Amino acid sequence: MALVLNEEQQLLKDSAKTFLQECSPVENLRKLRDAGERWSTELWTDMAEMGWAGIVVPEAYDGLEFGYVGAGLLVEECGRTLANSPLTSSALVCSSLVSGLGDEEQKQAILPAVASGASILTLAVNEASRPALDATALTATADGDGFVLNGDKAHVIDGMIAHKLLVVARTSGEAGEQDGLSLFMVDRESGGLTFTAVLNTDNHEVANIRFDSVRVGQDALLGEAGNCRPELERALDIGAACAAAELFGIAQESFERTIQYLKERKQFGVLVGSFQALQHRAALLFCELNLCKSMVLKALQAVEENSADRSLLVSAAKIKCGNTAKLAVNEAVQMHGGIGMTDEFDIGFFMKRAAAARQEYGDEYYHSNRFAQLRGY
Amino acid sequence: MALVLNEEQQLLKDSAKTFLQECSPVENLRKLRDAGERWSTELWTDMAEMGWAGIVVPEAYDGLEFGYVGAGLLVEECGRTLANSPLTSSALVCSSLVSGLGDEEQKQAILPAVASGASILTLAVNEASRPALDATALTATADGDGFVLNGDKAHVIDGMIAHKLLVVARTSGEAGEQDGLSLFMVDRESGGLTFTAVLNTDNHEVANIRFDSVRVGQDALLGEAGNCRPELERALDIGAACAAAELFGIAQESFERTIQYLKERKQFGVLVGSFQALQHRAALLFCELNLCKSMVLKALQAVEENSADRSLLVSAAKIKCGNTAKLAVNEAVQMHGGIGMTDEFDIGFFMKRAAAARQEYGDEYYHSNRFAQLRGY
Amino acid sequence: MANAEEFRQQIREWLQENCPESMRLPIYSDKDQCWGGRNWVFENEDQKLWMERMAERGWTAPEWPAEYGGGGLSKVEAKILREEMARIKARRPLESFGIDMLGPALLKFASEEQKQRFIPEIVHGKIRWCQGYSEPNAGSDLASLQMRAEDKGDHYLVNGSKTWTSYANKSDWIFCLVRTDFDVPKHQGISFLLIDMAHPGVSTHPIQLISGNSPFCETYFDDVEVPKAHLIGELNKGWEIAKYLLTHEREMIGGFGLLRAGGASLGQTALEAIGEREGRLTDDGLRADITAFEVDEMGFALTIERVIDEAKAGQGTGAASSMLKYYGTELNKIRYELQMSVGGSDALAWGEQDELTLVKQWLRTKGNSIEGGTSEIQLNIIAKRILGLPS
Amino acid sequence: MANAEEFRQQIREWLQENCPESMRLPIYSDKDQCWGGRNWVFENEDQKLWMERMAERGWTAPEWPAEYGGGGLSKVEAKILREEMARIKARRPLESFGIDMLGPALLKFASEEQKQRFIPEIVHGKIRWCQGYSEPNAGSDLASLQMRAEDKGDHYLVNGSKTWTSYANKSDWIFCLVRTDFDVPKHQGISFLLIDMAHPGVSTHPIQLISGNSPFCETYFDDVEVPKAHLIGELNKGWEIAKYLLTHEREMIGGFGLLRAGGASLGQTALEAIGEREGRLTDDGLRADITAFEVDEMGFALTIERVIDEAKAGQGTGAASSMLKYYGTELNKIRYELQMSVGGSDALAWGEQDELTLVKQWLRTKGNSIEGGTSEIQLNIIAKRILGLPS
Repeated sequence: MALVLNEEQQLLKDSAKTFLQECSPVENLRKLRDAGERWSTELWTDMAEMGWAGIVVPEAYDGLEFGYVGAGLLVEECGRTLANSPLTSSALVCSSLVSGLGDEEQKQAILPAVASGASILTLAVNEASRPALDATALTATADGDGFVLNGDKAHVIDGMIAHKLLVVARTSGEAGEQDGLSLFMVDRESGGLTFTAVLNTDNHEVANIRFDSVRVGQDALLGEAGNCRPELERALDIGAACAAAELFGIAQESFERTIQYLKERKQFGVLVGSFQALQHRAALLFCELNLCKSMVLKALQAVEENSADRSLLVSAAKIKCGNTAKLAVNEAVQMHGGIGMTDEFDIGFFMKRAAAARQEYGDEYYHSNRFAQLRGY
Repeated sequence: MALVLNEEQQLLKDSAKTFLQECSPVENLRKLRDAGERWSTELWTDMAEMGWAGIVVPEAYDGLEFGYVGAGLLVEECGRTLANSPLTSSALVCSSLVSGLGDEEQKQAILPAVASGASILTLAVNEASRPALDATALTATADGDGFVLNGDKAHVIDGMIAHKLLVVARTSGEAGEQDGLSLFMVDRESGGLTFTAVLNTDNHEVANIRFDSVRVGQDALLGEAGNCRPELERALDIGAACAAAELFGIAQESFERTIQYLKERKQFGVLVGSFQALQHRAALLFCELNLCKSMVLKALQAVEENSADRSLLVSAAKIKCGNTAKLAVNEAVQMHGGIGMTDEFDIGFFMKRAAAARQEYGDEYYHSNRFAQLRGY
Repeated sequence: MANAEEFRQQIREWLQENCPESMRLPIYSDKDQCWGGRNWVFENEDQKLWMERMAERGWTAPEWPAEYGGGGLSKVEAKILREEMARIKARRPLESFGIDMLGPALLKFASEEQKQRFIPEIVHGKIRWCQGYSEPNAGSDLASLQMRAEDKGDHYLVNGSKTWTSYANKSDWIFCLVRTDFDVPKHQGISFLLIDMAHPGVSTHPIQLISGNSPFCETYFDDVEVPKAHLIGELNKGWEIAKYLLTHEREMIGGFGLLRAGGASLGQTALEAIGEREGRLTDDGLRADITAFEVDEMGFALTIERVIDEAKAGQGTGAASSMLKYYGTELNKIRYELQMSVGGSDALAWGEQDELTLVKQWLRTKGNSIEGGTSEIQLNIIAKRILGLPS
Repeated sequence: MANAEEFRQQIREWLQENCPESMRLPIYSDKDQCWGGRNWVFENEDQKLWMERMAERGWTAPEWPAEYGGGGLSKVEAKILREEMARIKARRPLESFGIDMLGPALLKFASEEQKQRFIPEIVHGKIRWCQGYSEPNAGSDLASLQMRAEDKGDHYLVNGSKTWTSYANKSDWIFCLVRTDFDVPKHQGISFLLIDMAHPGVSTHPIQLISGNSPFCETYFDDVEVPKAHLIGELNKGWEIAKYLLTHEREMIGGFGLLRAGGASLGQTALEAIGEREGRLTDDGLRADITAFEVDEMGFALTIERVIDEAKAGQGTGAASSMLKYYGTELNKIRYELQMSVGGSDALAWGEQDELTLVKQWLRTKGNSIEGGTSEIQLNIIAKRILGLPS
């Protein structure tokens, strides 16, 4: 695939940008926060109406089947305006799991509701502060015609608003072993579930979830027992590629706002943007953003094609976009000076969301290690 | 100890500077190289006459007993003019080993000759491209009233000019084990030794040495068999601290020459030094050099006092000075522009010597790993 | 140094007796730090006791002359006191811009009468001071300040506003730079004035930071009458005092992260949080980055030590302040970036209103390289004044 | 793309038949690269054969029009040719500044007669070209050049000197920027001239580099008479051609490291040199640094790919050249720093006179960010022209 957007993708990106800047500018995040709210159901409804919730869902299940490159463009634009929605968690990560692992009945039951935005799903996978699939300790024990789940999940993205959880559970083996993981769909109203909300710095709320003898039927199992790993890894790569796209959006927006500020702000009688030391730092950041752009697009294409080097490309994109977003928001605050440190000014919101998005689906250290392993060293 | 030089140390440093700038300016290195020579015996004779060869040797063995802080200052000044001599290898590293491990008879036999500069010693320890004491494979097998040595040593500093080698050999255990290392003094004329010279980028010559059933007497053993490790590690720390001091000298000199150039050179009608981007890079380097200064002094004091955190402080100094010298010579060439790339201009010599000194006694990666281990992580 | 050892022993015993156990615990929230002043409400009896006991001996300002209530200690003695306090992890008895900033300037520039009046109140935490330097829209270009003080015979009439005034809403007095002459080059018409914030016409408005705290304010002055006796130093020579104070402030901010560092190394913390394999931190990249940081941290601590030792030995170059400010604040930002990485997803939690969570501290460090002269300004100073590079 | 696949198959077969085995081995020394020209002595028969076979098809310059001897391939076809050559590790048949630099400028700015005369000689490696831009004491400030060409009716009389003329001592012709008008702003009085170095009055003097090689010369012009037919483009409009050419040169230098990269990854090389523990490179820090490099390397390669694809799709911003030059050369320097670290003490060996040891290559990379416009100049261009930051 050529590393350019086709016409439809470009159109989608442009319309998403227009929509988000109008309907979900950064000041909406401020309003939500000041009101003690975490997300906007209205926004999600609007997104769903435009088909975003079903952008990768097959047409047979009422989706747009537009593909992951287009989906990534939406997430990138959400990064620019810091719009919070379950787009990545439900519409992209979870829908891919249901598409990939579910049987026809399950797909019919779930996917149209996901594609319409009516049903929000999320993946409950992490159990500690950093991802480690092998370390999964939550167990699903066969019991009669179903399973009983026991254990804990942590940092579940959108865990407080999801209607259903896709839960990674151990059906065999011990924590630390690679094999034995299965995926279950659990309704949030099931008995034995306890949700604890954690408010993060980016005004997103994640959930720590306790599973205390949670009973599910046989039909809750997606795919064969012990066999979810390939699809799960693909879904996590989708999540990481989308997080990279979001970070790229955050980095671009922080950068552009900073450049604008440098062109307007005077100090010592001259425009701050005329200082060569700042110019060179801005130019370096421009180069890094150019690399991000290529890497995000390539990673999304790899996800779409499910190519052999998918994980390598996704890790590379997540690393580069994480590091670049970190640099961009740090430079943004530093170059804005005192005003950049005030809550009144928006740039701090980008710094906060970047910190969270860097952690989501594995931080730069996690992916660097994976990158080296995939390269065989 | 306060982190300042005392009056005698300052005097020594000043006189060393004057001497080296007069008798061994950088152009001498060029002359040696162009003549196919590696070092100057005249310079060594002069150094020895000033007592440098015996600067850490006890007075009882005709040394100055001036200490390692003073010794480090000499090495630092040698770094500034790129003066090549066996000062570190023979007068500092090896003399400390003989002082620390030798019995009275051995000390009487060796130290005065080392202190006078007449006898040059060197340590043959590495067997591969990076230091790894445990990996020592060269064996010394007891045989009659002596030992027989078999194996290879690589990258022996001053190995082509040393009269005697201090050889780290395995008297028990297997390559890879921590215990079982002993130290032998071997005359360069001994039968079974083959020397291969390797000319390095810095115009220093190192030796690869083959030991083919080299027979030595019982009196060649320094200290008890299998028991040389603490003194050996101390000697290697002395070497690393001195390499740090030399790198600090190289970094300072490269930096000062560059600053001078920036003040004189015009481009686009203005002085190059007025470009803010270069100013900030120069200022950052100035800060790094300030850290180097503190760390080298502290490391030398730790060597002198043999304090508990000696190795930690030495590793820190070697890392910081290695990285700073790398940055300083790179910035020097870059800021000089095209002229900096020409052989005709001296700055390239600093880049070459810095590369070698960074490798000597362990590079930044080696010491970073050691630093983390010593800190327990 | 037999005397020093004796002195250390005395200090140790005195601290053992006089420092309440609860004053040896880590700082959890802002309230755990005692700032004193007219309106201070002590968190508990121990906090009050600890401050008063230390102030009585002058040890809230150990090196200040005893005649003004200070401890009268030598540099060596003061260092011993610091070390012994660190040893038992004693909290600082009194946080104070009066001690850290204003006091040194008063000792150098104020009249005898002014010293007698203002310094003992600082030592005893009676008056809480804040600093009025920056102004809205002036940013780093301090000398372009516009707040004016007009000579009205027996008093100055002050009008204008200051921004980034730390804790102005909780302070009793403010020390200010004001313009007293508009007809000369900007550095030359500035004076240094002390203003009682209880005066009519002074008002404050807190600025909320991205870290959720509001340590800074905007402070407004509307026809405030200030007695002439509150001018420090000569009229129109305030810039000299400002420079002197900025140097002090820079060193303080630069060294700040370091002072708080004490205790477990970052590597140790990471090991506990992340785990090990054969004694090594499992995450290779993090291990390497932490090592690089710890080496710099050590080098920076040693450099502070060396600068102090050189000053003692009369070898000070006076060039250190910008370097320490720049390097110390950048290093502190790196420390918190690494701590965030060590914490992983856990580190993102915002916490309760007053809770000093890691993420808030991390966000707060971003201001280190802006306040007290930006990193860019420090690098300019090094390049121009120390290295002598051309304009 | 059935045609493309067919084309690929044809290429593959042709290369299989026509590329000698020895021309598929890595480059060990300078002589292994064929530069052509009047004085070229082929290293061996294979080298000659390979160059001639490729030149005959125009594939030394695949995308140039067939009417001037070029390959006449489309971008897609040329890419396939490159890929197939890379697949069998075929050496480039002809290294040539004529192809990489002059040719594109001739195609754009030269008269039909000039194209007919000069381009086929380039394609066939008959004439070796060098570049005369920089002058002593002008450094990066290219437009301040002083070499003059005076109008003498039927010819120009050229006097002056050039520096950093790559391989001038081995070249047949030089393309030069010369000043033809001294009375206008410096960018406006410059012309672009071709000069036969066999002319009386041209002399060269090699400059030895820190890497031991002498790829550059100083070149002197002493009353050299140059026919007016050798002026390219309009008189006094040479700066436009120079800019066009510099852009080309930047992209070439920026991508250079990458082109040579192919084959084993740095991490793989390190693993073999240093060893592993549980499948991981034993040196943690090196592993982390190599990973960071490989990520950047991948990102840079993808960016070149994207820039090409965008250009094909007509989306090119034209802003890429400075970015690629800057990033590519800095990346190449990092690559060699890491290779030196991987090599350890072994990497320090200087080697024989003509031996292309690692340390010499490493030293040579330091010039990458100086030649063809320094990194600082590229950053200036990005900041001012692309980002629009003020002067």
